[in-house]
Amino acid sequence: MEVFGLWLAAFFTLGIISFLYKDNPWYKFSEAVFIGISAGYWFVVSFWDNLYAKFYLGVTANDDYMLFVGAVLGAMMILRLAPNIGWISRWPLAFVVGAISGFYLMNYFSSNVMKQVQNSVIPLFSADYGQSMFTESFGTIAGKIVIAAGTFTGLIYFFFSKEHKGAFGGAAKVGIWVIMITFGASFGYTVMSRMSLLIGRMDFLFGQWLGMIK
Amino acid sequence: MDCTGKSQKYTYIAILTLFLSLLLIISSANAVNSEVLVEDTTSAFIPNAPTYVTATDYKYDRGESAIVKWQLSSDDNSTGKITGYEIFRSEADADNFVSIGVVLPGENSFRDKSTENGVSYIYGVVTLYNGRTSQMVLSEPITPGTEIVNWNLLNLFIIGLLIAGSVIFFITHAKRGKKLFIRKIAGLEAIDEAIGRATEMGRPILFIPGINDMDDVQTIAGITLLGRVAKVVADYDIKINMPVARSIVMTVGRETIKEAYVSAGRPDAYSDDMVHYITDEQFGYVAAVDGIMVREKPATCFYLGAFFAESLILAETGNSVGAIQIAGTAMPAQLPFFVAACDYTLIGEELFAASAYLSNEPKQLGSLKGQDVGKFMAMMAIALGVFGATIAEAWGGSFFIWLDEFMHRLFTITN
Amino acid sequence: MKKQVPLTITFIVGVVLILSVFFPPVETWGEDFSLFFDIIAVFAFFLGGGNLIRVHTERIAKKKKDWGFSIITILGFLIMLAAGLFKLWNPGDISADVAATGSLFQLLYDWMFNPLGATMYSLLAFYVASASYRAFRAKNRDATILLIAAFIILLGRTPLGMYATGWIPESFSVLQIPNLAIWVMTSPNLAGQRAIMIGIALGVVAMSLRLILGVERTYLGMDID
Amino acid sequence: MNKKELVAVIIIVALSLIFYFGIKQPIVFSSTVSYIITALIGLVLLYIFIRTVGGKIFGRRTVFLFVGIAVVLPFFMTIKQPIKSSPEVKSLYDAVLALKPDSKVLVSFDYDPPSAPELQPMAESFFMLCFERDLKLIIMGLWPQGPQQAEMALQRAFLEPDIAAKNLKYGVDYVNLGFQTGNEFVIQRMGSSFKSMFQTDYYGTPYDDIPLIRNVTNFSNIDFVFNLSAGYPGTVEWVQVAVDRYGVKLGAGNTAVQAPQMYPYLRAGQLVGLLGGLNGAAEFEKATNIIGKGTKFMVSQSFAHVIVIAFIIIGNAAYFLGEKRREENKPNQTGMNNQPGAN
Repeated sequence: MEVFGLWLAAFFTLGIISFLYKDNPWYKFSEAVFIGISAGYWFVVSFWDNLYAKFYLGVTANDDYMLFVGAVLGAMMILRLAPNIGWISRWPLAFVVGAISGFYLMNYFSSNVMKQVQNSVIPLFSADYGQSMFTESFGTIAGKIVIAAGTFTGLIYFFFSKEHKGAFGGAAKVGIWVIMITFGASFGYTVMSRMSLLIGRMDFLFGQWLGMIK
Repeated sequence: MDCTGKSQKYTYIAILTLFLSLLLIISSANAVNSEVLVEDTTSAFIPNAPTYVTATDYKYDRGESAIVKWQLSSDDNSTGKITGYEIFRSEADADNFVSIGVVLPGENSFRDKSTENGVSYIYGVVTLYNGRTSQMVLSEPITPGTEIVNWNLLNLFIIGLLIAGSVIFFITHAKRGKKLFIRKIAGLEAIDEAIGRATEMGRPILFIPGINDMDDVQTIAGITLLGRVAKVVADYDIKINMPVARSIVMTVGRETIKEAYVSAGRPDAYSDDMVHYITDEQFGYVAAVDGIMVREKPATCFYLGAFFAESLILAETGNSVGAIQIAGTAMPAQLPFFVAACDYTLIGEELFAASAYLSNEPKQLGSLKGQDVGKFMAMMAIALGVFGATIAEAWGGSFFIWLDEFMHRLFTITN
Repeated sequence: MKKQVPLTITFIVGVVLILSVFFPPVETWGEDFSLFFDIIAVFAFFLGGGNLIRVHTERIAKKKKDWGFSIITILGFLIMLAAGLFKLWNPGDISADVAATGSLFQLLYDWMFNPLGATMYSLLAFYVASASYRAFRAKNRDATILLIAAFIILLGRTPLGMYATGWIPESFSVLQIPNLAIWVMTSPNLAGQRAIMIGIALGVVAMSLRLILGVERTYLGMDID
Repeated sequence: MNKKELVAVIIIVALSLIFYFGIKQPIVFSSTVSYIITALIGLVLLYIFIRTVGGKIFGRRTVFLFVGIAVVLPFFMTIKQPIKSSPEVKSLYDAVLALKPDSKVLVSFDYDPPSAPELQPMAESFFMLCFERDLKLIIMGLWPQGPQQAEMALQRAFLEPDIAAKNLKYGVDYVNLGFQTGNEFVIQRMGSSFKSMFQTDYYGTPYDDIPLIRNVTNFSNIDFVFNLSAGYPGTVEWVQVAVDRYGVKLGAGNTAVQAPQMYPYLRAGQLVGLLGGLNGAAEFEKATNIIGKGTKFMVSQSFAHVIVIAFIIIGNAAYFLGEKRREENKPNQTGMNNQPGAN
């Protein structure tokens, strides 16, 4: 049985890779199977984990009747199909958007603004508060200056209320340069991870399936 | 759309003074209640056990944590005779002491985060030296209670209030007809040009709202921009194709486009098939969208929302079919690919500003100004903080030390 | 009724969640509200799944191009549902773990879902290489900076970088490519990430406020009436 | 299916059968053969460079084929690779070493098979290190397939002779709590009680029947948390909730694409260590002197990097020498140069 599974997996792997050559029936078959199976997979995972585990067990096991609010809102979402009272589906949607806005607002603000600003407040020329000056290597001190100046000018680039002209425009230009270095760095890292994925698949084809690799 | 320079300057000066005065109030409040534990360090009767074990309810929580403090044992000195302290806990009436944590020598407090609200506990602390423990010193029984307001987050509340307040201020300010100036965003100016291209070439527009559900603010921003694009699509009757990866996004997308066709006075031209669900699976979705691009060859592609690894496949395939591509996302890892392969890219915050910018309604632009106030405060905090810290390091002026210390505390969240 | 109720729901729920952070007794409401979202999402799945079947059955009925593959998509969807929801061909009975080893659901996952997803993901390596060759041009100063930074990181993370710049003396060791790559990661990259993070967070704050205050209501499908 | 496609499929099926049955033991090139092949790949790159600058832009398929070959051939080569260990990898290794025997380590698997090539080697070498240091492992996952990946990593760790000799018992030395949905809210609720989130473990045994975690109520009984993350939910959520709210000590292994975003957290002390991509896995294997898949894949990884760098150089060289002159007036300017225009 295991061998059959290996060949099936290899069949689909080669089917998807064939898209690189051209859109062909082998690829279309693999694509069709993938769309059907993946839609089914997420439906099942969501059914067992959310509907069964969270809702059904939530109500029966620890009598959390508040969960019915979720079920009612969910049922309203389905009512969109009903011709005349389709507009009722806006209520659960309003609930979702309200909850997400409220939660995200505080979460993003405390972790991304408060924490990051707190960590930007660092002495430039010494390791940390209370240590002597110029003890660190040239690279670290230059790094700290770049961090403080880069964050500052990066924020200037995102400023909406002032035209990027004159000194302000200059600072914004430095800001976009720093942001471009950040994009370059994550581009480099992304290339690395994509290549590892390909290596993983090739290891499957030539290693597990054909057994040609030590 | 130019706001008179003078009133804009006043608003910033007003906000700055408001910002500084409020900060002074907070700092004075914090300085008062930072308890300075003044203890007379009499020698401990029991030579190596810790002394004065006190347990207090941790302020501002749901009664689920308590603070245990003790005076270091006399043997806890550089000779390193002891290896740490162990903390025990038992319910007030029962006598079953359970160990809840061990701390290194030199530490004199421990926060127990697993208490139950309303149950009274007794804590005991012993010193450890290589396996053997000293005699346990007990604390008075305490019952952790719930506090209504979490005063630790006062600074978060004040700063949040300031930013939210400035957003609301600018929205109401705009409602009274004040003109608000917003700088040009290249990516957004290009949207009309990109749609125009689709009308000329008579080829469809492909709109991709990202692959996250409506529980992601980026998807909501994408759908809001769909509202603007759909308006133009409805007016010029351009074919729009919107494959989606989430069911709720499908219903919202249909609602948005139908509304655009209704307000353009052509409800019959709208059909539900413009927005169709593919699959929730990230790469099943990308495979299908790639197929659509290769087969239908859209003139313009919009990628506005949350994207993950598939951003490059979409942008590269769009490139190969020769479409104008406008992308916008707040996912830092994907921005490099959109920036490198698409014609215009809305970077992070610009995606959220886009809907307000395009609407040109004063109310919406007001919220952008509020965002700028937040950035202005962050920039001031970084500049003042770094300046204070560096000078404090160099010459140690007490004002600068206070400034550095203050900036740190202002943006620290204790929980 | 149609317009006011949704907006008031959004406003109340939004404000309650914002304030709940500051009052310990209601601190956990954020968690409970997220439970409701998960349940709503499951119901919405019925809409999505239903639409998938409708679109593909229509394609089969009208014999549109590639209708044969629509049959396969529907079959795949239904088989996966049968294996998952009713746990057919599952060694255990209905109460067994849905992905128990040996169950059809697990086999479909290991033999089809996993290789298809992983291979689709690995196509990116080919696309990145072809995009580097055809699309990523240093057309302007910003693009040049982006590509130079990418260069430094890519070289810094391979032994080639060490060979090429091993000769730089120790005192300027930061200029050796691997150290330079680490410096780029820990300084300019950090500054850029921080600026973007702060920007995005404030964008989210403003967007959330616009939604809660009802200034932004396109998601409800109604324009400013 | 026209004739040409049929022929292609037949060839592929024939080749796979030949390779599958024909070749019994793995192929290994001697080091001389390896260097010859490397030189050959270099020559092909040079050829592409000359032709592209000459004006002939190669099609996408040639690039795809070349990348495929250049990634597969190194599997068979024997080339020694000096791997440099960066500070963030060392700090993770030191953090694990600082843990006393029998300390409890929570490992969260937040990734799925597509990200396995980068994160699975990290999981395997982390497990081996923990078992060698007699640490107790509590495994969980915020992605549905996470716990399955953990099981595979456990089996791989038990193949090591000195770990097998310890005959570690499930439920006493390590436990797998399985997957729980709810993303960052799972972490939030684990802050008050693990049991509320994991009534049973991956095999269905109730929480209280497992000796290892019977008196583990929440994060305050956990000495170290290690999170393997490929996206959302992942390390960002573990930092925002577990570290910022409950003050746990957190180390992380991330796919290379995510690593740059984690440096602000590393610098702020919210992360005590970070493994970035396959390179991070190889460096960690070097630190724990285990030769795993990380090190083996590094040869192909280096070849792949060189190819991407070469293609960027070739593409831009052709652009500056050839295309730029021809398409001086092309209107399509990228969004990056947002020249400040008059309003």
